[in-house]
Amino acid sequence: MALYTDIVMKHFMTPSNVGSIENPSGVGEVGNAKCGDIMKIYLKIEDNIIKDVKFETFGCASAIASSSMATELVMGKTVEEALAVTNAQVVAALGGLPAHKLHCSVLAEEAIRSAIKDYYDQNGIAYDPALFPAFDEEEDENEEGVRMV
Amino acid sequence: MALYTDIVMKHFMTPSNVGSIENPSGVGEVGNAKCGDIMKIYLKIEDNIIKDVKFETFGCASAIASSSMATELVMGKTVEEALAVTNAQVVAALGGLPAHKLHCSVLAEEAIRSAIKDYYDQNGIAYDPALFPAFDEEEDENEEGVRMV
Amino acid sequence: MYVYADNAATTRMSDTAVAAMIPYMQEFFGNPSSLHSVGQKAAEAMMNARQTVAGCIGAEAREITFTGGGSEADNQAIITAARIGQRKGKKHIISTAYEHHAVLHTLKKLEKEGFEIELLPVGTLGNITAQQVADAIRPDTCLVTVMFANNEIGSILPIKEIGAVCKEKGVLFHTDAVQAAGHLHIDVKDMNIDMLSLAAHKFHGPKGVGALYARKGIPLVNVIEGGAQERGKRGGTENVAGIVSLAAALKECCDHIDENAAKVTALRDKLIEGILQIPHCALNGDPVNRLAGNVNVCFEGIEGESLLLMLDAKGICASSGSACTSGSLDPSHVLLAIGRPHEVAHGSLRLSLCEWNTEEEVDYILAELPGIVAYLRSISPVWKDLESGKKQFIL
Amino acid sequence: MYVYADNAATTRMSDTAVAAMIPYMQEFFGNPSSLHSVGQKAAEAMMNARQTVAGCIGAEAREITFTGGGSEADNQAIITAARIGQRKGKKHIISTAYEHHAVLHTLKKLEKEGFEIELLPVGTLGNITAQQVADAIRPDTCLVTVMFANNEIGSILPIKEIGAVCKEKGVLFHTDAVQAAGHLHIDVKDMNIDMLSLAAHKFHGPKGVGALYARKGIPLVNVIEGGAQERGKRGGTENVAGIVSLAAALKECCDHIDENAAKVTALRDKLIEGILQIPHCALNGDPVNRLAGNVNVCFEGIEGESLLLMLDAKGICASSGSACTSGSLDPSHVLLAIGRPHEVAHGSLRLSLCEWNTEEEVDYILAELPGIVAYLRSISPVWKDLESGKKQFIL
Ligand SMILES: Cc1ncc(COP(=O)(O)O)c(C=O)c1O
Ligand SMILES: Cc1ncc(COP(=O)(O)O)c(C=O)c1O
Repeated sequence: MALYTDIVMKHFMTPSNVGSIENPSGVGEVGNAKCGDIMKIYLKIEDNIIKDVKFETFGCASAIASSSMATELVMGKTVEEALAVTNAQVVAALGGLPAHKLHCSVLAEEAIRSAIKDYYDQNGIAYDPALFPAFDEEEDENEEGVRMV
Repeated sequence: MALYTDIVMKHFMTPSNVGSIENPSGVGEVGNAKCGDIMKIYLKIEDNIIKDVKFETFGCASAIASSSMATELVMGKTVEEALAVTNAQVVAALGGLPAHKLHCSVLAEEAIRSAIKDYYDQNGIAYDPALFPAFDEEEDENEEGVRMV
Repeated sequence: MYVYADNAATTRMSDTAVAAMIPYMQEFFGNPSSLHSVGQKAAEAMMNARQTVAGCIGAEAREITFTGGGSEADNQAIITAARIGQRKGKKHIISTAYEHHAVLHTLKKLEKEGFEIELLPVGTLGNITAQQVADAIRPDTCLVTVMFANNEIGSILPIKEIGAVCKEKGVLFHTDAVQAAGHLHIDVKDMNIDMLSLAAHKFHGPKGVGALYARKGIPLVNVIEGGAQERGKRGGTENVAGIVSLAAALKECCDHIDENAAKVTALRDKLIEGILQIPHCALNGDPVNRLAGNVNVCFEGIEGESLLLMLDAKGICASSGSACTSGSLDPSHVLLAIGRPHEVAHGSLRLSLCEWNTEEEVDYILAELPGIVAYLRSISPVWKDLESGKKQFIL
Repeated sequence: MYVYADNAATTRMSDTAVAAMIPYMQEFFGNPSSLHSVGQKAAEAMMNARQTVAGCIGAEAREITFTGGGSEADNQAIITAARIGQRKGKKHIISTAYEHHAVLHTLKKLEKEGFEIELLPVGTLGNITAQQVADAIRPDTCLVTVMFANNEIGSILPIKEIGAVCKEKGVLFHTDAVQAAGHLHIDVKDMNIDMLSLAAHKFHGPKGVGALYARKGIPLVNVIEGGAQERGKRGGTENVAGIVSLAAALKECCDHIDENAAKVTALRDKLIEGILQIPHCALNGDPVNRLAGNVNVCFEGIEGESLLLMLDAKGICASSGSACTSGSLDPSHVLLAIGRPHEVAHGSLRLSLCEWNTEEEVDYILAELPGIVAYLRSISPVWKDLESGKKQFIL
């Protein structure tokens, strides 16, 4: 496939951690249907460790693959480690995404952070609000069709 | 051949009446090398009959074929009959010429008329000068590549 | 199983089209402008091809100009009409909101130059009426350009009626017949079409070659300047093999046009009926007045690209919106034009059939598609919200 | 015997080029914009082709735009530079008097728009110097467009030197390399070329497909508006088979470029030497600085078309002036540009060889040509006047 790497296709066709969690420690939902992508992340956190993570995604192959990869990257991590996961890491782990699909990886990062914020809020854990800037859809300045790793 | 009819090609490859006549009754030369066509017609006239006719031509295949066909059309004719031969008859006899080559048939007509005028002049035969208007290169208004019959 | 159902994007070349090309690659490979026999063989082949294409659409050979594709033909037709209009101070152009980008982007360029572009709104079934065109024509209208059939939702436009309106009002009429040629009956004289574009690869011919019909007397403006090819109206050594192949492919399609339409329509209707069994989906466009091969549906709660790629994994080649727009992030302008909201337009699927598709293939699609839709819905937070009543179903 | 000696007009496709096309007709026939695997196979093939073409001329893949031929590439390059210049108030363009019509006619169009076109005069041997270009450049010069090699008389231009001048003066530099690509070494970076055009059919590829190199950062202006193909710079479904074939053909030529040049040069020189035995004829262009395959001579007292058709009857395919100008009545603008008078320019013959020509073929031409020239002279009144001293010989 010229468009997507084999890793992207694998995570799209057979994604990890699909589904939802009953009584989650935190839930994050980002994106909107009008733009064609919505991601929802469920976290189960015990002793500051992400014991389980699930996702539901409405979106293209790279959105689903990014969700899947992001859940793999945070599974078993501490909350702080999970907060440090960036979209660039998601893209790198996927072996690259086409430029016009990079926003999917951003969405995945945002969904994780959003779920952690929800966990903090639910549990009255104090945090620096600067950690969670309002998520704006990032304008993608790259030229169409360019693949970034 | 898409460009020329079989008749044109035959008269080009094996033209009739090529050459010159010693002591001709009349000679006509029209065209100019700058435009890429010169035709010279030699007539042998006896008792007002064209007993022999020869041509020399510098020019393209349709110029050579038009010369050849024009000489065939006037051979054995009376001078008046020869004067009545038109470029349209030459074109028709050739089975058509491409539009941008029609001027070759005009040149052939003119060469014959010019040779007859020379015969009249040489022999002090009176004629209506209106019969021999100054020959101008005719502007060809037809669209390129159209074949007229 | 492997099912190619993306014939509106492009078609597989027919054996006829391939066989037509081959002799012009290594045998009669001459330049048609060359006077020697190898060149004149090529010139002759082009002349015959021109005659064939003209015959297929009721035109004369001299009215056909070969181009590098459907887009180029669209560009040239529109630029030509604009330049003619401009000279007379007429700078109003009428078109529709759901034309192909080859038309819309050319119009956009003219708009920047000061032309006024009026895009007729499209009904929810994807139709345009001749009355709309008649109402829009003004004294300064220099062109009406309305497609013959829409590439995404398959709507067939009332071209003959629009042609009559344009003729009566003395306005040039161009139609983008890229999806129609070889599939619908076309008679440019009877339909009063002044200019018409077509592309070989939509009827089993090669890519990269098209044709522009322009009624005798319309002075075409060059899109490509160069040598005296195509009566000086399109510079560049002619794609002889492609042109001969275009003609052969078009003729073959036109020779079987009714029989193909009947066969493909039956497949299409079976496919539509089967797909509409899936809950919360809807057909886009008119169920009756549509291209024989066109199926276009929206599924609520899922996104088209995922659907497409999962179908591809099952060997089914389909499309979501026009192939040309698939690189874009916006949903199809055609679906938006017929009033589909963004969320639903994202979940569109186009299956476009040809006469080579079979009933077994349709059955296979119908066997695979519902499961894929159900799976994608099962992992979709949007679908969950719809099912739980948190959001309202649109379809 | 049959001898094709019109390779400057177009070439016979190589087996490699044909073999490269075939899989994209009926197997990987998808639209490269389609996301399914049949489409992506095509997209992948195009990506590889782009890489290959880039590699052949020292460019990057993203700097290559595929077009519908050499003329389209020339048009696009020139229009692009003109639009860039226009925005800065720069409307002076430098070119040469003997460019191809794809360039000259595009410049003529710009002239009508108010651009000032300066055509550098060509020396009697058909050469242009970098100094001429340097002297012509002004503060308002927006483009220098000078061909890499001339299609009629085979002159090879000092492109690297001209590139250096343009770079120093900060002026965009385009070169029409349609006759050079695959035949001469090209390195766009080393030669400071900003834009370069090429066409597949001049190096054993198919007709109707070309490429435009444009240095990264040059915002191409569309000649054809449409979909997002070619980064939005050239609308229209891509001619995948043609593009893949172009790349394969170019690579094959470039892989054997020196060996082909050596072989063809030897044939050319033998042919020239033999022809020059005929009295009152002369070589057009530079005997040394010329394309390996190009032979162009003028014969006094005869006309080129007749010569051509008589050669054709003997199985020898040749040309008189450019193939593109052969429909015209005027003699070649190239021959006039190097100072040949009309009468002599009408009597020109171009024989253009490729690596598939043989010494036997050259011998055959040399055996047939003198007799034909003598015959045509024997029936030419002009020749008679020259021989009799009524007119002066020019050659
Ligand atoms: C020097 C030169 N430039 C441009 C062209 C135009 O190329 P095409 O005919 O492929 O458009 C040609 C050949 O025809 C040529 O020889
Ligand atoms: C309706 C319509 N118009 C124009 C085009 C453009 O044709 P091409 O891609 O051959 O340039 C297409 C297809 O791509 C089309 O479907």
